[in-house]
Amino acid sequence: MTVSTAQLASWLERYAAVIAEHKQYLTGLDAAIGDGDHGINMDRGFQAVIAKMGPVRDKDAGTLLKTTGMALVSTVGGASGPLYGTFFLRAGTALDGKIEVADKELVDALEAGLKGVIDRGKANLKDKTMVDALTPALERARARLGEGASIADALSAAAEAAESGMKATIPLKALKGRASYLGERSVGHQDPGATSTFFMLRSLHEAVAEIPQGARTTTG
Amino acid sequence: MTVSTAQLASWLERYAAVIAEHKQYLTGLDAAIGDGDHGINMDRGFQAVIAKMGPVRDKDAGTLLKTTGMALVSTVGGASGPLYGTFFLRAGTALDGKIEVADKELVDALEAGLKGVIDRGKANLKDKTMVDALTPALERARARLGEGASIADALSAAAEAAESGMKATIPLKALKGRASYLGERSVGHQDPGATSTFFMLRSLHEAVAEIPQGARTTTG
Amino acid sequence: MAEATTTTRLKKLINSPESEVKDALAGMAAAHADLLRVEYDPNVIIRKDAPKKGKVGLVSGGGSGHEPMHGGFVGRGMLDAACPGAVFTSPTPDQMARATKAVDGGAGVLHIVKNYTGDIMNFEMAAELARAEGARVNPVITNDDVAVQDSLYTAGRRGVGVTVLLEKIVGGAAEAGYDLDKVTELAKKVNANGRSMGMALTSCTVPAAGKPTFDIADDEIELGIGIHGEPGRERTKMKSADEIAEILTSTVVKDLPFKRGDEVLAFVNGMGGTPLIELYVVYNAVNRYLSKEGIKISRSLVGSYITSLEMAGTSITLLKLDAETTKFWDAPVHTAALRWGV
Amino acid sequence: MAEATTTTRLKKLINSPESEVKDALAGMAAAHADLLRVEYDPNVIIRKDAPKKGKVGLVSGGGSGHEPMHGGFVGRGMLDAACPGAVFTSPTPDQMARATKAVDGGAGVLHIVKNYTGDIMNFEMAAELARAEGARVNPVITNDDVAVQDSLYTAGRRGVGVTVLLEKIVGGAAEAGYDLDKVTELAKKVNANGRSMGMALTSCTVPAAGKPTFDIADDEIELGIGIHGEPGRERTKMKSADEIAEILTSTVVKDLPFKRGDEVLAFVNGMGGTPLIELYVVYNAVNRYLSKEGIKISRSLVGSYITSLEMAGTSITLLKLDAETTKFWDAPVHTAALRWGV
Ligand SMILES: Nc1ncnc2c1ncn2[C@@H]1O[C@H](COP(=O)(O)OP(=O)(O)O)[C@@H](O)[C@H]1O
Ligand SMILES: Nc1ncnc2c1ncn2[C@@H]1O[C@H](COP(=O)(O)OP(=O)(O)O)[C@@H](O)[C@H]1O
Ligand SMILES: [Mg+2]
Ligand SMILES: [Mg+2]
Ligand SMILES: [Mg+2]
Ligand SMILES: [Mg+2]
Repeated sequence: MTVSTAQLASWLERYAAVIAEHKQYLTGLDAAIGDGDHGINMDRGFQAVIAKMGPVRDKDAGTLLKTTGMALVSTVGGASGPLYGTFFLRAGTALDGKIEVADKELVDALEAGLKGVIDRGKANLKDKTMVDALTPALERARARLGEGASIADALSAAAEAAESGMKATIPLKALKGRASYLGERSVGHQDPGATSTFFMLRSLHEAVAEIPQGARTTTG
Repeated sequence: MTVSTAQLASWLERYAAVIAEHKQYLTGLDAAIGDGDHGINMDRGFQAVIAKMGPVRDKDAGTLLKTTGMALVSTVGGASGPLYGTFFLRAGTALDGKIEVADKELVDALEAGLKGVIDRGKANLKDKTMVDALTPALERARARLGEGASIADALSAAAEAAESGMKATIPLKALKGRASYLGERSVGHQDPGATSTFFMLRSLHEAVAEIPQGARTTTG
Repeated sequence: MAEATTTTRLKKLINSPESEVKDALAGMAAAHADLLRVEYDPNVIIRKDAPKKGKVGLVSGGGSGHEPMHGGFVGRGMLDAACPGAVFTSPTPDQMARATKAVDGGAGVLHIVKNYTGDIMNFEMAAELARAEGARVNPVITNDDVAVQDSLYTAGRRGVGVTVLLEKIVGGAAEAGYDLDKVTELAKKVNANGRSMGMALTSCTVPAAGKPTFDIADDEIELGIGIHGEPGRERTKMKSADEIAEILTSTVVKDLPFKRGDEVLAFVNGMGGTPLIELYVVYNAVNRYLSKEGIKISRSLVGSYITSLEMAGTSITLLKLDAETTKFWDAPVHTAALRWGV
Repeated sequence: MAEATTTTRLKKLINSPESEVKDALAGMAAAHADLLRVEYDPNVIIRKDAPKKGKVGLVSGGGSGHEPMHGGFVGRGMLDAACPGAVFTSPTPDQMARATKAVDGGAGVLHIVKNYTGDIMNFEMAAELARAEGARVNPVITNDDVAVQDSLYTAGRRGVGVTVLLEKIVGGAAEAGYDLDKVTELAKKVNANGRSMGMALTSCTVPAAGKPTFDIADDEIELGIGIHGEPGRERTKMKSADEIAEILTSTVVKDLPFKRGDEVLAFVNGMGGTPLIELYVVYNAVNRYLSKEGIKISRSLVGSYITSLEMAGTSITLLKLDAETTKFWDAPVHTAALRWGV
């Protein structure tokens, strides 16, 4: 099976909507251990993505995701701008010229994105960052595909893994980003970036599985 | 009959205590139509008076009141500093060298003080200032003495007249001082300086009538 | 002291309401020993090299709580001495008398007085004392606040933002050798050509009072506020910066009135609790409004120079400039708060 | 927009959270046309006469809401360009890339970066872009906040007050003809010799967020606060100015450590909502503490130069001086916020 550029465009639209919806929630999480702007930053970025998507939505997946990355890099700022920006730039580069994306190619592209995030941010697992949601998610997706699952099922499992990874950041002491300034005081709070990353993977699954929008009852 | 320097010293002490007790009240009145510092100013001034009174309390009435005036002029500031300061300086000058003050001499001295307030502040009756309490008070005192009343009775009448003069400032529109900036908005508020002036005359009566301190149930 | 203590704990960086002014004066003396010296009891901030022989001395003063006004303006090209009163309370005659004596270089002394009954009377008594000692003293009174309705029968308008500009311009002239009469005349001209209006988003707390000077709802602002938190013209609903700037600027413009073609100094002032980013938002609106009106901003000042403790808000002052006032505005100045050309 | 509107109404002189930064930039451009020009999308404040041929270009940047930092420091003897991000959010690579190009006079460009993950990564990406176009770029990172426990495994200490002093000193050196390597070396020395710690009396409200970044009780203060309202070291009961100054200063002194006989620049900074009178009260306490310790204040700076919107509070920065840093601190500077010698 394959994933179409149209489905990826739907992913970005769904994610933008979820971010807008959870702007205050993400910002609240960031206020607890950061500077209270994560939702604002991500929303500013994905509004820009939506604005810039028009001309490229019918182009190849690579162009779509690179355009997304560029929009994020040039509008988000903060830590999440370069990180999410690099994620989409690298994933897009991996999908250059592709209109239809094979299941494994998609997971490989997301993997390339994750590698970009780590190159840029130098985070290790358990540093209490978005990496803690993204890493297990992609491992699960790859594993399920290996077991012969559909890309939709694989991404559903990825979203679940991202959610547990997100929740698993709560007991962690932050070692990267603004939250690390808090030392012990960062323990007991869920990482905002891991949370937005869980939303990102959930939106991807919903877009690929073509679940009617708004069907899901929102968490958070 | 006469009034002794000791009684005048007791006047100042009683007044200082009343001011301290009503500091917030006077300040509150000033906050409504001024800048919220009248009680603070008067308290700062009379604390200084008490501090400076020691050496002169056994001297003549003129020295006592001039010392009071100087202390007020150099510690109060604002509008009330020069006004109350001038009041006591002029009253003191009128009592130069006197240990025992004849009833009429006392009223004349207070009259001289009022004249000083008017020279300095150029206020007319009904401008909504301390003059509106002081003027009727001294008229009543002089009248009662004329009718043969004792100085204690005359000053009791003066205090009553001051209180009505003070209350009569409520409906007035301020034409002098900070309150005048409010124009119509100053109507309906009692003038703080007229209030502190009522307290001053009430304390004078209590000191001369030698009413045990704290006997009175406080108003305001 | 009980409520005083509460006050201190009421979120101010002070030790006690009683010590605030002296502690701040000691801080100024330590931070600016190159510019000024401080005397206590009576409290006076004096230009380090005062008296300047043959130069007209400039003495200003007013309640504390308006920093940097006036102590921050003591130095070359501006004030020779500043007399800080208690917070929001005009200083006492002995302070101005001492300042006058300390800065009198033989050419006479100008008293710069903001039009408040208390300031007027205390400066008057000081002038009487100084003259009794043979000094030549001229007073000049600033009364630029258009929020207050003027009238022969009232205390008249308050002195606000123009005071800062006047101290700079007249300070330049005194430094340049103007004699007392010319300095006085120039000071009157500056006051006559300037107008101001302010507004508050929040109240402020006089430490000794221990609670906010006035109450104001979260969605209300006070237009025409005085620098001591005296209530202003009207209490209205919160508005955008553009709307607020237009109300203040248009009221100021109409009052003088400032006319198409006039060259002005535009001064956007912060009340103490308003950050600079907001003042630039306001300046942007003022600039847009004035260019629409054909009034040219040839000089500007943006910052918190005449404040009301921690009050949030802004005031706008416009001064109509001519060659003389422009020249002395541009003249070198070296004070804690204003410095250029040196 | 709904809550945005509420925010605007939430007592700020702005038109909307979305327009605040651009409105303020337009205000700066109008008020300081003699010093700088402003470009939009990407937003950059550029020294009027940049690029200066043969001079090392100085580019700084960071989130908005810290005014006058950095735009107020653009001008002769300090920065060549400043890149303002959204409020409290580091700017984007395209801004720094544009700034770098605009100020590159052929001698290379120094990027002055405060140590925040976001700032570091965005400046890194900008440097990659600029180098791809053939520019020579050196970064210097400030990390002077002693409130944060440093460690190899964390993001390390935040860059705060020293950034202001570094921009002035290094700006003087660049103006004097230092080459890129010497400028970089001097910048590292300044950072290595400076330490800071701040505290907050109140929170601040990021307009786009619409509510205070943190809650704090009327009788509580946050010690070790970050300039974005990041929680600090500890939450304690309100204290007197002397106590607060001693806690901050002693922590700073012990950290470097500053020693008896050291000459320092003492910088008492306001967080935005704290009036100058309180900063002088704090300076007085700092001065008393340091003289007790035998540390000599040979230069000082008192005012609100690196702020956190309308937050009330203060930060104390000490910089150990030597002949070189003193010389360039004293060198002429002409910017909107700092000016002397010209
Ligand atoms: N070095 C890093 N590597 C990966 N993710 C990081 C790193 N630093 C921060 N993050 C992520 O960024 C999130 C914060 O993003 P945001 O609040 O938008 O930026 P900022 O911290 O600059 O305000 C954190 O919750 C964390 O998940
Ligand atoms: N010109 C004047 N003549 C007489 N009394 C005046 C005059 N101006 C003000 N006052 C009195 O002074 C009082 C205010 O005193 P205070 O608040 O201590 O000074 P300030 O107004 O300078 O803050 C007013 O309530 C009024 O009674
Ligand atoms: Mg954040
Ligand atoms: Mg008053
Ligand atoms: Mg007063
Ligand atoms: Mg941020």
